[in-house]
Parts: sequence; structure tokens; C-alpha cells
Amino acid sequence: MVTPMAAKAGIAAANRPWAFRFALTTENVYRPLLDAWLKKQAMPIKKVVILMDAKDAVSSFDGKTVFPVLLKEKGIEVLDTVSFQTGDIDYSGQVTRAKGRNPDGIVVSALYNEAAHAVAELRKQGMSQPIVAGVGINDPRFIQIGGAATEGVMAASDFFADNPEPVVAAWVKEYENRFKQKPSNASGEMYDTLYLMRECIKSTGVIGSDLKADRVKLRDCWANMKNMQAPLMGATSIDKNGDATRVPTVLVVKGTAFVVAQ
Amino acid sequence: MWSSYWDSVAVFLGINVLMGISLYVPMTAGLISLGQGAFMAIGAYVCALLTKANVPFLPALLAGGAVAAVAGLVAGAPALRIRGIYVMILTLGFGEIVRVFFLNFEPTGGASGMGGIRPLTELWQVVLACLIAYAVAWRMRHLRLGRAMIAIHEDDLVAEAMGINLTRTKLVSFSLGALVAGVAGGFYAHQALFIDANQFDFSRSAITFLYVVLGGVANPFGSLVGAAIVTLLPELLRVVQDWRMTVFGTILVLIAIWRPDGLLPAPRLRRS
Amino acid sequence: MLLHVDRITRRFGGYAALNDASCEVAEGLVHALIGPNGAGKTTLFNVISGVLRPTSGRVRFQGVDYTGSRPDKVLTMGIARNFQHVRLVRGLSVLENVMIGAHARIGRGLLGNAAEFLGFAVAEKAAREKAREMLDFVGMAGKAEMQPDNLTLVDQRRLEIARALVSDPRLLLLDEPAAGMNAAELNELSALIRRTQVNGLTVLLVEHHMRLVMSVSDQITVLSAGTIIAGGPPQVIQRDPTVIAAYLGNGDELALHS
Amino acid sequence: MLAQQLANGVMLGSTYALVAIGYTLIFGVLRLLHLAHGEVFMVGAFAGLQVVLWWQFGPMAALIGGLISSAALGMLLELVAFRPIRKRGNSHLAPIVSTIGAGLVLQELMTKLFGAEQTPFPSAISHVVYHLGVISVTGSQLFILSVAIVSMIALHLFVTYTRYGMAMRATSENLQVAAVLGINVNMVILVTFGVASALGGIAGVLVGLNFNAISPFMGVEMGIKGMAVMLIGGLGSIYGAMVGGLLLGVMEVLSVAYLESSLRDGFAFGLMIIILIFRPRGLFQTGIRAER
Repeated sequence: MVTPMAAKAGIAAANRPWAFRFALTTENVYRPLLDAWLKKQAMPIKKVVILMDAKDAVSSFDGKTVFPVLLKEKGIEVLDTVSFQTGDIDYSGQVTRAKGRNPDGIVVSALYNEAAHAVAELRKQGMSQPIVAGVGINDPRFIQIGGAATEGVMAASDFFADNPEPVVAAWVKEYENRFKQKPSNASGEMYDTLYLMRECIKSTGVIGSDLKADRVKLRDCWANMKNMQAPLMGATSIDKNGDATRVPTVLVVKGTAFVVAQ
Repeated sequence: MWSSYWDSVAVFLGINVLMGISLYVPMTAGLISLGQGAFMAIGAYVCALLTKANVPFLPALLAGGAVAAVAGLVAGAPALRIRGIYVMILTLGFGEIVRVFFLNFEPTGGASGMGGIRPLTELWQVVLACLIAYAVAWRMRHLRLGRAMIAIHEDDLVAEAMGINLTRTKLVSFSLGALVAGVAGGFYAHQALFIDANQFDFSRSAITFLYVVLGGVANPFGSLVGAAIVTLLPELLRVVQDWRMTVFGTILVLIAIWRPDGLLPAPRLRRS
Repeated sequence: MLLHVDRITRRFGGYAALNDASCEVAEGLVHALIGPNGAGKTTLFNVISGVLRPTSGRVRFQGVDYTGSRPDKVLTMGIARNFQHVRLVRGLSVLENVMIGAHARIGRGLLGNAAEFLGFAVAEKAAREKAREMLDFVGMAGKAEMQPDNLTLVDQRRLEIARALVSDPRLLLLDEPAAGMNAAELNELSALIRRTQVNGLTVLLVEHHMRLVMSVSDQITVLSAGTIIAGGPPQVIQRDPTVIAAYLGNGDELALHS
Repeated sequence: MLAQQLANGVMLGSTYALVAIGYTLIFGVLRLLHLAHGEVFMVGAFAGLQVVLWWQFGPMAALIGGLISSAALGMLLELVAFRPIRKRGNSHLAPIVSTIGAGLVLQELMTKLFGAEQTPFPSAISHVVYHLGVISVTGSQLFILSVAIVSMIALHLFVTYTRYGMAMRATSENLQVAAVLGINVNMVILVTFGVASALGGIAGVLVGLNFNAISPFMGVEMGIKGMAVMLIGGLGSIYGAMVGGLLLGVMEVLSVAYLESSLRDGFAFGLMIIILIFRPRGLFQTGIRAER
């Protein structure tokens, strides 16, 4: 059983050996993202504040557990974790509290809508510190709602619709012709998962005659997957927990779109 | 024909009927609660926790109801000195507080809710619970407690002058209703198999209110009719898929205008 | 003394509806409380029945001071009452209205209630029978199943008396039971009040109908402008000049107009 | 820092106050809960958005657009969801059912028009930051505060000095007596709904302008809070609603700033229940006793 996009922690690990996850766990996304974010800053970042959505399960898990662990790994102190709720209208209280801590940088872990509000309020209250955000914001509407305030916000994602890579660009064009709208993160992940599953079926010669044996073959194909080339997201391996590992694309908001960060 | 789809609709209908009765009981004493969702949540979480510690289903259900009943006493207390609309908004507030509590209460899963609940609810259990609840609600009208509640609803000065302890009767009626809502919550948890705070928010309490007022406040079977309409109508309206809620909302307005006191009249006095 | 009203004062804002009023009601008698409109009769009545809390002063029943206790406590002590403007429960039948009066009598905690739910509530049947008896007693035998709204005013008053009597009170408080009654109904009412005397019931009657008061009561207390101005048997009160002045205004006023 | 938080609280509170005033006006006159008032607030926001998007006018025009459309909607709701019920016997529960129904209709209509997701509301006001001593307040926040204050003063003047204002107060004292005194009660109720809904519309536009995104479901949350504020302030008391709104706004922001944000809603209702226990008729106890 392969979930293309579930981001919930430990889903594959909890259902060994039959469950696998194609989407990167947030930990595997955020580690390279933080590296890129820290390297890119003119001034070193020693102290951060985390702004997170306490109501959304994935965002609150990232905000409470994933980010703090990775930040500690990189010697960065988390001054304060300020939370808000999905659907909140007012973020002024949270931002003023964050401002009071005067951090070097800000980590936002929320869905695109709330993240856009929080970032807009940060800039509105005159906080110019660099911002890095969780996977929740990987959606064009983040920039639409947040507006100019989202400039320079860094994030990372498996699939990135505006990736200049020829293979990805061609696929995105075909998607837009068929469905008249830009593919989202999920569509890319779904495509690659099915592609790899097909590769496994071809490589193990499964033809559906013997269900019990076929199941084991496919399971092993996924379990031992090493650097198998996924068309959109590149070389993918599966770790012992059944989670995929690969190099995610690090993005930054420039103007009205996400672009690949250099 | 009785596909599992209709089976689950029937179970949820039964649960909604129980919720209707849970509001009918305090309303006979004039206590209009917009917070029954909170008691349902308490019952659901308590019952689910117990069955996870593999306590058998029936005791877990009753325990859920009992804890909800105690919560009913807590919520009922401030409601004693106030009337009508205050009780509505106060219980609404109580409902929001309970929702926020479960949103942050980690032992029951907090924001991500509680899953992995065993599917123990069966239709016959829910039907039986409804029958029992109706028997009690109907019989109660002809018993001391029921009479006291009706008297309090109409004229609490007279009720008190006739020796009825207002506080005790109101609290009993409020926590009795909470108990029924708690049991309904227990059934819900073991039918939906995943519960989180937002399933028991204000809209849940408002819909429960609809069951009773739509069906007819003065008649215990009013909540049955109301629950049936409000639960089945959206299902039947699937045909107008896009405009389902608009049609449903319009129907509510029309019924409210056509039968302000609800569809079923107050029951004729029993000839004895 | 069954009931002792000791220097009761009750103010509504600046206005003293009752001003230092004291009186006593002897056991087993019909004690009438009369006075012109606005004399404070109903206020005193509400203080005695626990519906109103006095500003100052005490009320004692069988020697026990019950000032300020809740109306339901007052009833369980043995003081039952009717209401000047009839207040019946529309949602219940005539019989059920009477049974409410017996509420305190058949209450017995959770177990009793549980028994009732299961249908073999002995006390419930007893209360039903007693209520039926009371309805016969006040002459409304056939009307047990009627809706209170469909009763005549007189029947509604009788129903309230039945509702009060069903709780076996020691003191029955009647607030203007004769209001709106014709001569025949008045006679029936005074006969009913005398019938209640048979088992030694004490009655405190607030009333305007002098004919009923004089014919039924053993003792009379006269209230005027919140203070008690006279007390005694009917014959004495009838000829007491201060009482007449309070009712009719004193003589010289008459002289002025003629 | 505290000063800035108080400013944030007042900002948020002023929108709560405007919505609560709508509730308390309607309750004052009819003694009824208007459960679709949250949706009136939401429709006002979307109307304001249309003015800004289609005709590229500034915030003032958006306000007027929001105000007018909400007032019209409010009056329509009175005619559809309240008056017929009032004519057929005065059930006080039925209007709640009809307003819930009306609310559902409005939510679905707006979802069909604007989609269920948040719709961006371009901030037509510059985000220039003004520094008043230690507090930094943006242009839009100042705009909101001033509009809220002006609306409240205008309402006070309307209620106190205009003919309809006094008729409104008489009707809220006693509907039957007002009718006997020759006041066209139905017209007064209609005007009350107009004024109350207009305030709700203004609040909607202000929220859109300041928080830059609106959705068809923003009315539900705001509606519940509005009712809580009405109770905190005292049923039927306009000034109570104003003070109660500001109080709730400040309490919420402080609870977020110094405690955990998820306690925010719990805090709001905790405050309401505490006030209900100690002052059962709210801070500004009016003569209006909601008996039934």
C-alpha cells in the first residue's frame, strides 16, 4: 500500500512491512531546506521564532516536533513557539509577541491560507527578518493571498509546477492542456507514485495471476528501492521505515511565483 | 436492498434522534440548550477511550453518558438563575469551551483527533436506545418529574409554591438530557471510527436544536420527526447536488413560517 | 399560636407596603385579613407564603422561624396557598394540576423516581387517588381530564384550592378566592371553607366580600396603609370606628361634601 | 509590547462591537436571535470586495457598497424570515429555525459565486506604518478604528435624536404599547434591521480591508462571537455591545499573546459565562429582561 502524499508522521513506520510513503516526510524535506536557508542569509541566524497553526494536524506536528529537532541539530535556538488556528482572521497578537522576542529569523508552519495571513502581518508590523516555511504553503494561492509580503519566503517541495527542468515543464504543459489548471504538488506526487509502481510491476514480472506471490514481489520491489529515477522528482530510495528519501527542490518566492533557489 | 450505505444512514439517523431527545428533555423544563454537541463530544471521547482499554461496549457507553451527565450538572449550574435566551447563549459558550478543550487535550489526540476506534455500533443497539429513551420521555410526562418540569416551564413561581425544588429539577432535567447526548456520542464514535473536536462544534448543537423545534417542542416524537427530516432531507436532496443546502435552507424557512410551533402538535391529554 | 407574624416591614423602593405589622393566627380557626385596596394584604400574604422576603421582621410557624426560606420549603412545612390571579399549568390536565400540589409529598429521591419509571410506582397511584379525592371534595369530580383553560373562573379557583389541600397543609392561605363569584357560588365557597375545618385545618383568608368574611371567619385582622389597625372577632370589628373610618373615610369628610 | 497588544485588541474588538451592535439592536426590538446576522456580515464583506475589484474605487466606496447591500439583505431577511412568523403567532423559537435556514442559503449562494476557499481582498489602503509613540499602527488599522468610532457615534445620534431612533427605542421597550401609541411598528422593525445589518456590513468590509481575505464561512465564527458580546454588554444595550466588543477583542489578543492561541475561543466564552454568573444581565443592565 503506497500513499503518494500523506505527510502524517509515522504512517509507513506504523504499518510495516506493507505500507510505503512516496511523499517525503517533512523531516526529509526540511533538513535540506534549512541548510539552503541558512547558507543563503547574509547575517548568521542564531535565534528564531516558530509561528505555527495549532489546529492543523501536520502543521502543528512540524511546528512542535520536526522543526525544533532540526533547528537544535543546526545549533539554532527556538526563542518562542507562537500558535494560531486554522481559519483565524486576526494574527496581530501572535506577530507582536514574536516581534517582542526580536529573533534573527522566522519559521512558519501552516497551510497556505493562514501562512499568507501570518506573513502579511509580519511585514505589516515591520518585521523584515528572513522567513522559511513548511510544506503547507506549496500552493500558488499562498502568493496570491499574501501578496508582496511573501517576497523572499523560502520553502521546499517534492514537486514544483514552475520547475524549468524540460521533463517537468513538458509534463506540466500536458497537464494544463488536459485539465485547464496548473498541477498541484499532489498531482505530481500521484503521477510519480503510479509511474514507480508500474516500474515495479514491469521489473518483477507481476501479471496478477498469483495474488499472494505478486503482493510479496511488489512489496519487496518498494522495500529495496534504491535511487530509482522518478520522472518528475528524480532519484528516489525507500528507507527502513518505508518512507521515500530524495533531494527536494528548494524554492523561494520571487515576484508572483515560486522559483528554484540557487 | 438494505445496503450498508442505508444501514449507516439509519444508524446516524438513530444517533440524531437520540440527540433530539437529549434536547427535548431539558426543553420541557424550559431550558433551551445550544450546547448538546459538547455532551455528545464528552460521551464520544470517554466511550472511545474506554473501549480502547477494551472495556465492553455497553459499560463504556453508559460511562460516557454518566460523565456527560456530570458535565450537564456543571453546565446546568450557571443556567439556573437565568432564563430563555441567556441559557441558549450560555450553553453555546459551554459548547465552544468543550470544543476548545478537546482541541488541545493531547491524551485524546488533540488537534489531530482520535482514530482507530473499533466499529462496535450496530443498528439494533441504536434503535433499542431510541425506544428506551422514548419510553422514558413519554412515561416521564405522566410522572412526578415530568409534571414538575412542565410546571417549571410554564410558571416557575407556581411550581415553587407547590413545593417543587426548582434547582434540583432543572439540574436533573439538564443532566438527564446530557446523559442521552453522551450515549449518542458513544454510538457516534463507534460508527464514525474517527472523532475530532470539530465534529461536535456549534453546528452540531444548532442542528440538534433544529430537530426538536422543527418537529415540535411539546411532543417527544417531535424530535423523531425533526431528526428524520433534517437527516434524510440532505440525502434525498443529493439530486439537486449543487444547490442542496439552498433547497434545504429554504425548506427550513418555509416550515418555520408554516408551522412556527413545529410539525407535531402537543399530545392530547391522556384519557385515564 | 400556629402562625406568628412579628413586626414585618416590606419596602418597595421608598414605599413601605408593610410597616411593622404583627398578628397571630390561632390553630383550627378561619382568620380573615381585610382592608381597603393597597392596604398591603397581598404583600403580607406573599411574605407569609415565602414568595416575598420581608425587609425586616420575622415569621414563625409552630414556633419555627422560617423567614426568608424558599416557597417550596414553606409548602413542605405545611403552608399551602392559592393565587389571587389564578395560575394553573396549561400543559397539564386538571387532575395533573392537583397532583403537582402533592409533588413534595411523594418525592423520595432517586430510587423512588427509578421505581416510577418502571411503572410500578405505588406512591404515584396514591397521589392520583388523593388528587381525585380532592377534586370530589371541592365539587369538580367529573372534570379530572379537562384542560384548565376550558374551566370556568370559579372552577379554576376550586382547582387551586384542591391543589393546595392535596399537600395536607396545616395552614391554608386563600388570597381573594371569592373575587368574581356570584351569590350562589359565594355560599358554596363558604360551605367549602367550613368543610375544610372538619379535619382541623387553619385558614388565613384575604378577602373583600364582607358577607363571606363575616359569615366564615372566627378572627379578623384589619390592615390599612401597611399597618394593622384592629383585630378581633367579626362582631367587634364590624362596629370598630377606626375600621369604618379606614374603609369609608372619616365622618367630617362626608360633612364637607353634603 | 503590551501597548501594541492593546492596540491590536481594540482593532479586533471594534469589528466585534459593530457586529454585536447589530445583534443587540435586533434583539432589543424583537427579543429574538438573528442567527443569519453572521452571514449578513459576510455578504457585506463580499459586496465591499466587488466595489474594490470592479470599479477600482477606494475603501470608502467599498464601505458604502458593503453598508448598502447588507442593509438591503437585512431588510429582506426581516421580510422573509421574521415577519411571516410574527404574523402567525409569536413563536420565539421558529425565527431561530428560519434564520439558520437563511444562513445556510446565503453560505451556499456565496460559495457558488466566490468559491469555498478564501478570496483575496486587495488592501485598498496603504500599509504605511505610523508610529504613535511606542505603538506602530498601519493605515488600515487607523482607518478601521476611525470608521468604527464614527459608526458608533452616528448610531448614538440616530437612536437619540432622530424620529426613527426614538420610535426604535419605544418599540424595544414594549412592542404592543408602541403600536398603540401610533408607531408603525413593522416599519420601525424594518428600519432596525436595516441599521443593524448596515453595521454588520461595515464590519465585514473592515475585516476584508484589514485581513485581506474573506470566505463565505467567516460569518459563522463572527456570529457566535457577536452573540457572546451582546450578552457580555447586556441585552439590548448598544453601549454595552460597544464596550463588550472591545473587551472581548482585547481579552482574545492578550490570551493569544501571553497564553496559548488555541485557548482564544475558550477564553472569549469563559469571559461571557463568568460575567453571566456574576451579572446575569450583562455589564450595562438594561430594563430588557429576556424572560421567555
